[in-house]
Amino acid sequence: MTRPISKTVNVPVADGDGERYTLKMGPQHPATHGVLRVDLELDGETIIKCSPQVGYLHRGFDKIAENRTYAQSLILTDRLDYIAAMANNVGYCVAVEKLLGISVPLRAKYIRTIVCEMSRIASHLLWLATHALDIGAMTVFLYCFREREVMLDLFEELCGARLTFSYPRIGGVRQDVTRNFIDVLQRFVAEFPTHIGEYETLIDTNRIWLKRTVGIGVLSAAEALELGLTGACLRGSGVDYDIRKHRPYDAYDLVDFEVPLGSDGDIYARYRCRMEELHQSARIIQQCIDQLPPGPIISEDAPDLVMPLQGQRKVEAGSSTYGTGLIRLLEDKGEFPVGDIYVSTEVPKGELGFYFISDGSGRPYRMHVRSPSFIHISALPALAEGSMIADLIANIGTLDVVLGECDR
Amino acid sequence: MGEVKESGVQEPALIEIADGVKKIPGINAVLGPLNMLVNWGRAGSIWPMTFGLACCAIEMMDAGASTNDLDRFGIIFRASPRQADCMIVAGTLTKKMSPVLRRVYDQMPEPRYVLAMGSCACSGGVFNSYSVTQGVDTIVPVDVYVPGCPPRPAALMQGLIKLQEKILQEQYRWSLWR
Amino acid sequence: MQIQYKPKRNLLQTILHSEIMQGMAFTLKQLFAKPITRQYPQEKPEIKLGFRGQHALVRDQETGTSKCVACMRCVTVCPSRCIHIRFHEDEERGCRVVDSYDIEALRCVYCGFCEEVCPVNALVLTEIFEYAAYNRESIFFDQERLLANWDAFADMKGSAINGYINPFWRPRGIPERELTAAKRLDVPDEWTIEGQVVGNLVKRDQ
Amino acid sequence: MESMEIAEKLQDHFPGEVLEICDFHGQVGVIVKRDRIVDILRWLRDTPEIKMDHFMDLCGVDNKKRLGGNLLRFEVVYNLYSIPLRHSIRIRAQVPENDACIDTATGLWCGANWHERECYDLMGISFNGHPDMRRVLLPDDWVGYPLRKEYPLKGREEWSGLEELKHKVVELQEFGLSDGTLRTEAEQSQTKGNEKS
Repeated sequence: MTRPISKTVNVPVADGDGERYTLKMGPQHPATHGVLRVDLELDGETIIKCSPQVGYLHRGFDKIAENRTYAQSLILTDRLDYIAAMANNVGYCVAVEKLLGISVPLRAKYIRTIVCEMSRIASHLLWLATHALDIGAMTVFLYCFREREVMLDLFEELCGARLTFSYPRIGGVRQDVTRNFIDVLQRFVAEFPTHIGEYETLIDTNRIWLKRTVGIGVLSAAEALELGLTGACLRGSGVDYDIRKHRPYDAYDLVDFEVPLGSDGDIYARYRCRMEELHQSARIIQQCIDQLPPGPIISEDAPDLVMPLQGQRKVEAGSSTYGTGLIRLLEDKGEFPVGDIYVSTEVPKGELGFYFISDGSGRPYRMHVRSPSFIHISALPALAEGSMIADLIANIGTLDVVLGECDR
Repeated sequence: MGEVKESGVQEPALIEIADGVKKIPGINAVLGPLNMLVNWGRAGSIWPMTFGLACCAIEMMDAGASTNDLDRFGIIFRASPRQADCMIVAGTLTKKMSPVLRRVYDQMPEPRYVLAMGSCACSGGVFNSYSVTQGVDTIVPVDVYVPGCPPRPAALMQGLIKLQEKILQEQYRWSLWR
Repeated sequence: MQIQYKPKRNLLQTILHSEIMQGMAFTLKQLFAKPITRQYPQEKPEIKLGFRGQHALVRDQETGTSKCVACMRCVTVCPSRCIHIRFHEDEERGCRVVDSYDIEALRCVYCGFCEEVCPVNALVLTEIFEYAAYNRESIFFDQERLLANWDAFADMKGSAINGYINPFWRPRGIPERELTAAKRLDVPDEWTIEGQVVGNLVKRDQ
Repeated sequence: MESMEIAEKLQDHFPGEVLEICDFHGQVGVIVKRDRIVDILRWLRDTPEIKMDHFMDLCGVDNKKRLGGNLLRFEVVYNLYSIPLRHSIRIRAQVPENDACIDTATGLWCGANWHERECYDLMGISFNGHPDMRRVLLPDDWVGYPLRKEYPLKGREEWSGLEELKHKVVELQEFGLSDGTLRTEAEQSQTKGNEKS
C-alpha cells in the first residue's frame, strides 16, 4: 500500500540535450484558484517534479481563535472556505456543541441541513464554473453564476449577508426561515435538475471536455486513501466515505440520499460525482422542506455570545435586566468542560475537522482545523507528475481547492 | 497672470500650478479638451488587474459574471499587470504575499490606480495577527477604499464608479512621466 | 450508488458533431431569454431586510440623540474589536453617559453580533452599502457620523422607517420572554414562534 | 469495535508505551510515549480487526499552560479512522521540550507529509526521517513558531522580508516613481493598540 510520494516518471528524452527547466506558476495566476504557487520542473511539456507552495493566505487562524471566545471565533470559519461558508459555520458549531455537550432543537437541525446543502450547491456551481472556464468552456461560467446568484440572494434574505454568513449559532441557528425563503427555495429545487441538465448539455459529452478529463489525473482507491483525500476526490476513486452517512450530524440521518461513487478515479469521474451530488443536494433540501418541524430554533442551554465584563455582570436600565435568551450570561452556563475533541463534517470540499482542546476557560486552549484543501493540494504532485503541463490546470481544478481554507 | 515688468507690458510667462509644474497661460483652450478626452478614454476603459486573494475575489468574480456584468462599464479583467491600469486588491494581504503585490504593482504602467476591496485589504480586518499586513495602503498607495466584508458586487461597482469620477477630475496626468 | 455515464457517441454523432450542436442550440436559445443582468447604477439591487451594511446609531425621536446606554456589550462581543466607547457615570441620574462612540468601519467584518447583543436597539447595520471613499478618514465613524448615517437611512426608507425592525434586533423565531423589554417589538406573524413555517408532511400529520 | 476496546488492546500490545487512556464525550485518546510511535501507528493500520486506514488529522499542541500528570511540553495528536469498520481513535504522543522531535508517519500514510510540515512550521516540532522538512505556511526565513504559547498574537518582530519591502517602497517614493501617498508609520500606530490579548 505504501508508495513513494512522487511517482517515478520515465520521461523519454525528446531532444538530444534533454534540458530541464523550472517554471514557477503563481502565486498571482488566474488559473490557480487563488494564491497558490506551483514550482514545476519541466522537460519540454512534461512535468517531472511539481511542488506546490502554499501559505500566501496564512492568516493565523488558530492563533486568533485562541484569543477569542467560542462564539466570536464563529466569524473566522466564514473566511475559511468562503465559497461554502455556511457549511463551515455548521461544522464549527457542531464541533463546539459536541465539546460543550449541547443538544440542538430538531427544527434548527433541519434548517442547518437545508443551508448546508444550499452551500454545497453554491460551492459546486462555482467549482464547475471555474473548472470549466480553466479547461476552456467559457459559457458554463455564465450559467452557473446565474443559479448561484439565486442561492446568494436566498442567503441574504435568511441572514443578511451574501458570502460570510455567521448564521448558525452554537446550539441552534440565529433566526427562523421565512415563508418567502421556503417558497423561493422550493421553486429553485424543483427546477434545478433542469439547470443541471443544461450544464451537462454543454460539457458532458463535449469531445473537448472528454479529451481533457477522461483518463487524466488518475488515482486508484488505495492511493487516494493513503494521500488522505476526502470528499468527491476520494469518492471518484470508488471509496465509500461520506461523513454524512458514516457519522451523521444534524438531520442527515433523517433524510434519504445516496452517495455517488465513481470507479475510474480520473477527472471525469470526479466531475460526474459532483454533478450527481448536486442532484442529491436538491433532493435533501426538498425532503427537509417537507419535514421541517415546528419548535424552537436555539437550544435553551446555548452559551452566551458575550463574556461578562468584570464588575458589570448585570446592567439595569429601567425595569428590564439585560439577560436575554440569545445572550445568556456565562454564570448561567456553568463551567466549560475540560477535554479534547475532534469532530468532522462533510463540507463540499471534503472532510472539515475541528480539533478543540478546552482547558475550562471560555476560550479554546488549542484549536486546529483539518481542512480538506490543505490535504488535497499536497496530493497535487501525485496527480500532476508525469503528465503534461496543460493538464496541471485541470488537475488543480478537479481537486476543488480553496486557498483560504488551505492556508487558514 | 504673468509678471508685470517695469515697462508695464504684461508678458506671457510660466505660472506655477503645483510644486515644480509650470504651464503657459492660455494653453488651457487647447489642452483642456485634450485633457478631457484623455480622461474620458481612461475612465471608460478601466482594465483592472485581478488580484483576487480571498473571499472578496469571489464577489469580484460575481461582479464580472452574468448578473452584474462589469463589461457594461468597459471594465474587462486582465490577468497580466502589463495590460492593466487598475488593481483591485480583493482579500486579505498577508506578509508573505506583500512583496508579490508590490512587484505586480511596480509592473503596471502609469497611470495606475489601486482599489482596496473589503475590510481585510483596507485595514487587515479581523485578522490582526502575526502574519497579516494591516492594510494594503502600507505597501501601495490606495485610491478608493470599498468597505464591506465582502462588499456586494454593487458596492464594488460603486467603488469603480468613484474611481471613474476621480479619473475624470484629473488634470494633465498625461505627460512623459505621468 | 455508482455514477452513470452517458453512452458513447456513435459514428454518425461523431461526424455530425451532435453534442456540440446541442450545446450551440442551447446557447442560441439563451439569446432570446429574458436578460438577468442588473443594470446597477440605474436600478439599485433589491436589498433584503436585515442586510448588514453601513453602521448607524438609531436616533431617538424624543431626545434627538442615540439610545446607547454604554453597557459595553458590543465592544465586548466585537470579534474584530473595532468599536470604541468612552463613557462616564452620571452620579445624579445613576446611569452612564456616552462621551464618544467610534466605529472603525474599515476593520469591521459585518457579523452583526453588535446589533444582536444591543439590549436597547441602539446600534444597527443599515441597508446602505454604497459608501466607498477616497480616504480612510471618511470611513471612520464617530457618534455624529453614525447618527447622520441613520438619518440618511431614514431618508432612503421614507415613511417605512417608522415601523422599521431589523431582524437582528428581534431575531425571527425567538420567544418573546427571552428578549429584553426594548426588544419586544411588534413583528409580522411569521416571525413569531406560533407563525412558523412548517413542512408539508408535518402539516398533514397535525 | 468500540474505541475503548481498541485502546485496551493497544495497551496490551504495547504495555510500556501507553501512559494513560482518557475518555471525553465518547472519544478515546491514548497518551503514549513518542519512541515507538511509528510501530503503534503501523500496528493500528495493519491489524485486520482495527484497520485504521484513514489518517484524519495530525496536529501539534503546546502544553505549556496545562502541564502535569503525564503531559510533557509538546504533544502530537493523531486522529485515525477506519472507513470499513467505522471506528476512530486518537493517539497523543508526548514530546519533551528540550528535544522536540518525533518519528515521521509519512512512511505509513504519505498524506501525513504536509500535516507534519505544518506542525513543524507553526509549533516547531521536527519529524525524524521526513522527506521535506521545510516551513509550509510561513516564509522560509520566518523567526519563531507562532502557535507556541509564548508567541504573542501580533508577533515579536517584523518579518525581514516585509522590512525590506517597506524600505524599498520608501526608496521608490523618494524617486517619485510611485504616485499617491502611503499610510505613514504614525498613522498606522494610531489604529494599533486596539488588540488587547
